[in-house]
Amino acid sequence: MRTIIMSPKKDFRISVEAEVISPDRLALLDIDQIKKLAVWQGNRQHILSDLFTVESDDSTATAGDTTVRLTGDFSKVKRIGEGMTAGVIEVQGSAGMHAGNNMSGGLLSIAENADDWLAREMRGGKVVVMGDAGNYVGAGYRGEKCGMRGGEIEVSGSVGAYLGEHICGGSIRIGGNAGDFAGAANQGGTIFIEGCSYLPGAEMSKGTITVKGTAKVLPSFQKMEVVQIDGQAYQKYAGDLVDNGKGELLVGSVRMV
Amino acid sequence: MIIKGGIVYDPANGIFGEEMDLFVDKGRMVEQAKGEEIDAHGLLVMPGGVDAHSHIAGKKVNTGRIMRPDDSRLGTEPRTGTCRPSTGYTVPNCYAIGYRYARMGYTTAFEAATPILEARHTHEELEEIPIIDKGALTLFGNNWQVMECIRNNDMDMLAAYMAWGLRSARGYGVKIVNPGGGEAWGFGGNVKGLDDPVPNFDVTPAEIIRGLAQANEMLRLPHSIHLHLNNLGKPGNYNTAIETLDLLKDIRPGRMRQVVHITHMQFSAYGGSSWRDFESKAPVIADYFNSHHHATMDMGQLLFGSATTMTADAPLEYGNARLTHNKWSNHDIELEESSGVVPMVYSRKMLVNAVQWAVGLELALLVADPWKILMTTDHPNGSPFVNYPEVISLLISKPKRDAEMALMHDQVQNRTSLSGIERELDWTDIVIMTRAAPARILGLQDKGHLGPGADADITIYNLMPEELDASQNHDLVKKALACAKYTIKGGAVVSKDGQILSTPPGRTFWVDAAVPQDDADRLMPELEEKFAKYYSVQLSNYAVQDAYLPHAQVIRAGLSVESLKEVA
Amino acid sequence: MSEAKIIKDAICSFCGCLCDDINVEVDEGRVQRVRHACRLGSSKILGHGRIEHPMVRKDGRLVEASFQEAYDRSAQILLRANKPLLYGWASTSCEAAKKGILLAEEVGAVIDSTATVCHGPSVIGIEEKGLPGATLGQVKNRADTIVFWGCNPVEAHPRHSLRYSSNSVGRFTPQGREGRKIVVVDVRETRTARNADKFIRVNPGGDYEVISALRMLVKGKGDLLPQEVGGVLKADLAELADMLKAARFGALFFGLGITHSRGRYKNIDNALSLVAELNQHSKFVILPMRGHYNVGGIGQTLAWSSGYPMSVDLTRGKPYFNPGETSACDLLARRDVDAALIIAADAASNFPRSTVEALADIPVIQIDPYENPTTLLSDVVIPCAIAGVEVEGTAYRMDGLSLRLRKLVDSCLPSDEEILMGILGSVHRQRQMMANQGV
Amino acid sequence: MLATMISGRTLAQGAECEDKMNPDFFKAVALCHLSEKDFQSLGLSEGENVLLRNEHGQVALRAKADSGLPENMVFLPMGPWANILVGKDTGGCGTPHFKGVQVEVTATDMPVLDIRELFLNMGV
Repeated sequence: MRTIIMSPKKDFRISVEAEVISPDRLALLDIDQIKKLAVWQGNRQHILSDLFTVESDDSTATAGDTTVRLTGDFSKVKRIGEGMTAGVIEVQGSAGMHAGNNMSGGLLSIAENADDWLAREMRGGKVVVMGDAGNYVGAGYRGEKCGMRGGEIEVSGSVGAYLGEHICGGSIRIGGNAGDFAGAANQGGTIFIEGCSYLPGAEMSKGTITVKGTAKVLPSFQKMEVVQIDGQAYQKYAGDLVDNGKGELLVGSVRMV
Repeated sequence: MIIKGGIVYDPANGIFGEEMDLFVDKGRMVEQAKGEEIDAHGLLVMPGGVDAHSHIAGKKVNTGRIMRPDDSRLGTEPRTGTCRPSTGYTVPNCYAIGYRYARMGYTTAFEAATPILEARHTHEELEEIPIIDKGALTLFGNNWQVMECIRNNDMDMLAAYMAWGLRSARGYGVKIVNPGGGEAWGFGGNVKGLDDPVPNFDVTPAEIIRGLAQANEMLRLPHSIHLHLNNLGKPGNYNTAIETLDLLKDIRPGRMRQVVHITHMQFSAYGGSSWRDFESKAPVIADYFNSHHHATMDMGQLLFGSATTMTADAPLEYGNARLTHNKWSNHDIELEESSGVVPMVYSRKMLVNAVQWAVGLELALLVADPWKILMTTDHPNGSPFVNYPEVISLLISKPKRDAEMALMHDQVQNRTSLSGIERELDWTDIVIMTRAAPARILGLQDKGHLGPGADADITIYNLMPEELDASQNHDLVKKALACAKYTIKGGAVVSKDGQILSTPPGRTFWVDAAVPQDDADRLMPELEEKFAKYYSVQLSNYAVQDAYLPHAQVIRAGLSVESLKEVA
Repeated sequence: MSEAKIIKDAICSFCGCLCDDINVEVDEGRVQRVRHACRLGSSKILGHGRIEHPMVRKDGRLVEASFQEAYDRSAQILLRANKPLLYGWASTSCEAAKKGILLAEEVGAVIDSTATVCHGPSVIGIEEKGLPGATLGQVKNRADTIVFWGCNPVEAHPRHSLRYSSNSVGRFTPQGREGRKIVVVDVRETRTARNADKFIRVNPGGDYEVISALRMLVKGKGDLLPQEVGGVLKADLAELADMLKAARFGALFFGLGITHSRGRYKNIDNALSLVAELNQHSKFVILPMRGHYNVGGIGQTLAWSSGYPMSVDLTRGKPYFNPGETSACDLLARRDVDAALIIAADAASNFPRSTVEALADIPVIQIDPYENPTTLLSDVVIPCAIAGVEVEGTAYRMDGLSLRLRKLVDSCLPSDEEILMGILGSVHRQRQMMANQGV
Repeated sequence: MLATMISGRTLAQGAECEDKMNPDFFKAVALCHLSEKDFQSLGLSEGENVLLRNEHGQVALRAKADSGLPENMVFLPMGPWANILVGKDTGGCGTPHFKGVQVEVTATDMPVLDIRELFLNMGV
């Protein structure tokens, strides 16, 4: 096992792009090589050690045997864990945009909040956020037909709009509320929202969205039977019928506005 | 400049793989010259590539970019000291188009379809494409003025209008797309065949095609009509192709060339009555071309993977969008055309796509004379142009084709003749199909060959044609063709081993055809009325201004030009 | 006395209609009369108070400076910045936009247009679904059914109706307004709504649901709908759906009423699908009502240059696009930008207050003919000649058609393009000096 | 009263929008349109002001009755006054909510700030 610990040397006003912060990119490098990796702040390219302190023993390891621990404020550091396939990233505070973007394996855990585009186009592995997350959790890039395809996302708090937009597979669990259009264009993913949402499942064709709290449901969903899950009654809907969708929307408490 | 010791293929001048030196001076090929020496000993040397049909500029290309950020993010390269940034795969930005053609050894490419009304936009983009020379074909097949002239059987006025339209559009040649269908699409319809009248205009597609072909030859334009057939993309459409070809066989060419160029023939060589019994009719089409001499074609090869379909055949695109449940852009152009854009993924596993893949190859391998068929992918409809090396490696290697077919649906064997075709094209064939023939078919006298006076557009590939078994080493061929050792454009090295060294602006060719003054005088009142009543812009704001073509190359044609080569 | 000159078929550079039939009388180097233009266009062509000379901020005050001084100061600001924003571009020519994109590449900037605060959501919607559209003349010649959704052309595009839509007369529409059905969908009864055959009032933020309901009706699934959707009675929606399906040629024009409201790009996305599906029954097109006269042109120019039509981040040398991240308001809201060049737009007036406060905290360069609130926040102010009045150039109409703007009168001020070239020149010189000094 | 605020183009705003430091722009834009019923129920008469307030800020504007508006909806010509009430959140897609903003509306004696006053004390 190898543990690499990083911490910002200062407060970043301009956001930093650091896709190199990933077990795949770091595990096989010695500490000097790690320090020399390129990161960007705006239009300035820096070496990692200009912006971050780095601690680690020098023994290289496989990505799967590597933990990257990020201490301090990483809320303005983007693309942490981009494309990671194995290993662990522990963000002890908050993480900036695009954390876990395109990851296919390993574990990304964020102790506080995650910014927009968390686990965008994720293919596998697991992402855990103890606080809130922003818009487009598990979504696809602009214009893509497919968002998250596999893996698991768990957010304890609330998330913004467009949760799991274009999700094709995998599962998402939100402990709080989800913003507008959760699970839009769902094509086979599973989304569970403990709290409330607004117009979930728009244009979904497959998959399941469960909203335990209240939800404003689109008129293009057909009301089905009431089902019992874990002792709670859910109103079941089929939709989105604008696209002949065969998705399943379960709502604990329907708001008739 | 002297290019020493290359194995030169210049079939237009009867040179088929001879070791020789080439000389360049002031951007042109000459008999003797001094200066920089490029060592090409044993390497494959040929004229710069000429792409006669590629969607590289204008409204629908840009629509493709705007609706596909998912594509633009592919192939991204940062700005360098020499290059602007590159983006995109099927819909690359302007800079990437220039650099990627140049890297591949291409030095000329023609935009395939521009409505007159939106030609200004096309030229803005063409001017932004670095390095390569360009031109744009102008759409006439659904134009109200054209249809009215044909309905009134006024060929002189039709010729006058075409000359005016080309001048207004700064266009190079006459493009016809699904004639009549674009007008019918104005109310959501289409035409079903050559004799199906165009609603409200009392002409048929057959009359439009014949009329434009005749007027094209009256004007003695450098290029023939360039035709995207009716019923394109539909099972059973090979009949429409043959009927259309027959319709034109008695037309006398105004120059020593074909009277019709059928574009992306692959999409029009289908048998069957539905997608269920869909099959190749490439052998029938090839037979026709082998026994007739008034027509040429380009392949429109389809390759597996991502594409963006874009065409003035708007009803076809609507059908594509419904079929694939994909995003759909449509753009109707008042009084002139319609068009559409739909992203597409072609898959080996889809029988229809696999048959389409085979049809393009069958056409290229079954047409005996390589001067009659150009290698294209109808970029980006069949595949982006960066995949030309893949097409060529399929054409030169039977083993490669067999290996590919082994991955496909069994039915491809039964529905196409490809597995039975032994022919492997040689370098002469390839150079003709990618250089000499496109230049001749377009009527570009200084392109596609290396004779004295020709543009010094030269490609040197890192291949030893005398030592290499191309069929067996198709991977090597593909790799070498993707990245020329040297691309020389207008006498300057623009790309070396894939690195862009300089980015001179390319020229834009357009055709100015003279017509008798009284025909032009009869035309103008009709146009003035059209602008007063129907167009949403003023006549005085319509034509492309010279400011948009700072590197224009005008080619003169028309009824009063005497210096042209006459056809006996 | 000089002879008054009439310039015919001039192009109005105010709104996205880009009317090209304006006659302008010029005498003594000034525009004296404007014919055919609407109040918006006339007001612009006749002219207002101008910024007369460049200014740079010294000791907290804007003081007069030379153009060169202004260029040098601008270049210095841009070169020092780690993440400069070049914003605006909607009211200038494509020729200026091309130089702006080059400048953005040179200094490693984010370049964004006013589209992000108007039809940006439309662009994102189009990325989801594509845009089934047409040139405006196609609508004029063919449309028998026109819907204005969340737009108010009577006030925002005053000549739209006569030239291109409701009241226009064309080949297959000889009766003009009489032969057409006009529908307005809005949250309030606008002046456009008062001239319509049918006005449908939706609840604010109710557009998405209403469009979904219409899609259901068009598909023949109306019986599943509730009696009221988004504040609209089902019977009204059913009547509307029948009208749309029965159109010979229908056109849906949409405006900021749906891009600025809850649902944002999803509203557009849904409307695009509705129109695509209507083509199963009738011919139908959809067009955004673009506001500024060349907001379309910066989008086109950026798209062919960088692959993306707005919000392009060039800080890392390769274009990156993601509205919500690389868009002007978000960069300011996150304070993820450290200098701004505002050209042909007034961000201080048109952005939310707290983002304007962020703008006030960074160095700002303004290029504009007119003084406006952005001037008050700027460190460098460079006055320019007005594109389309004093400078020729290219603009793209709301339907994507480009026209060449004419020059009507002379100006002693440089064009936007020349100013940007001046700044680029200074960027090159200062960068060379820094290189020489080994910085 | 609680209301939904919509901001947008008006003809007068458009005609003056390139001449913002001119008092005519102020006249055209520093306005709040209310339904006739709301106008009455707030006890307003021509030329009087209303104060609009929400979590983003507050702004005083001259009140104007508008028969096209439903109750509990106010319309403001787009511009710097309206934008005081608009939040910076773009919902992840770049465009702020310029329409559909919840505000509290009361009659007020507070004067309407002119354009320079509006930007006084900002930053520089």
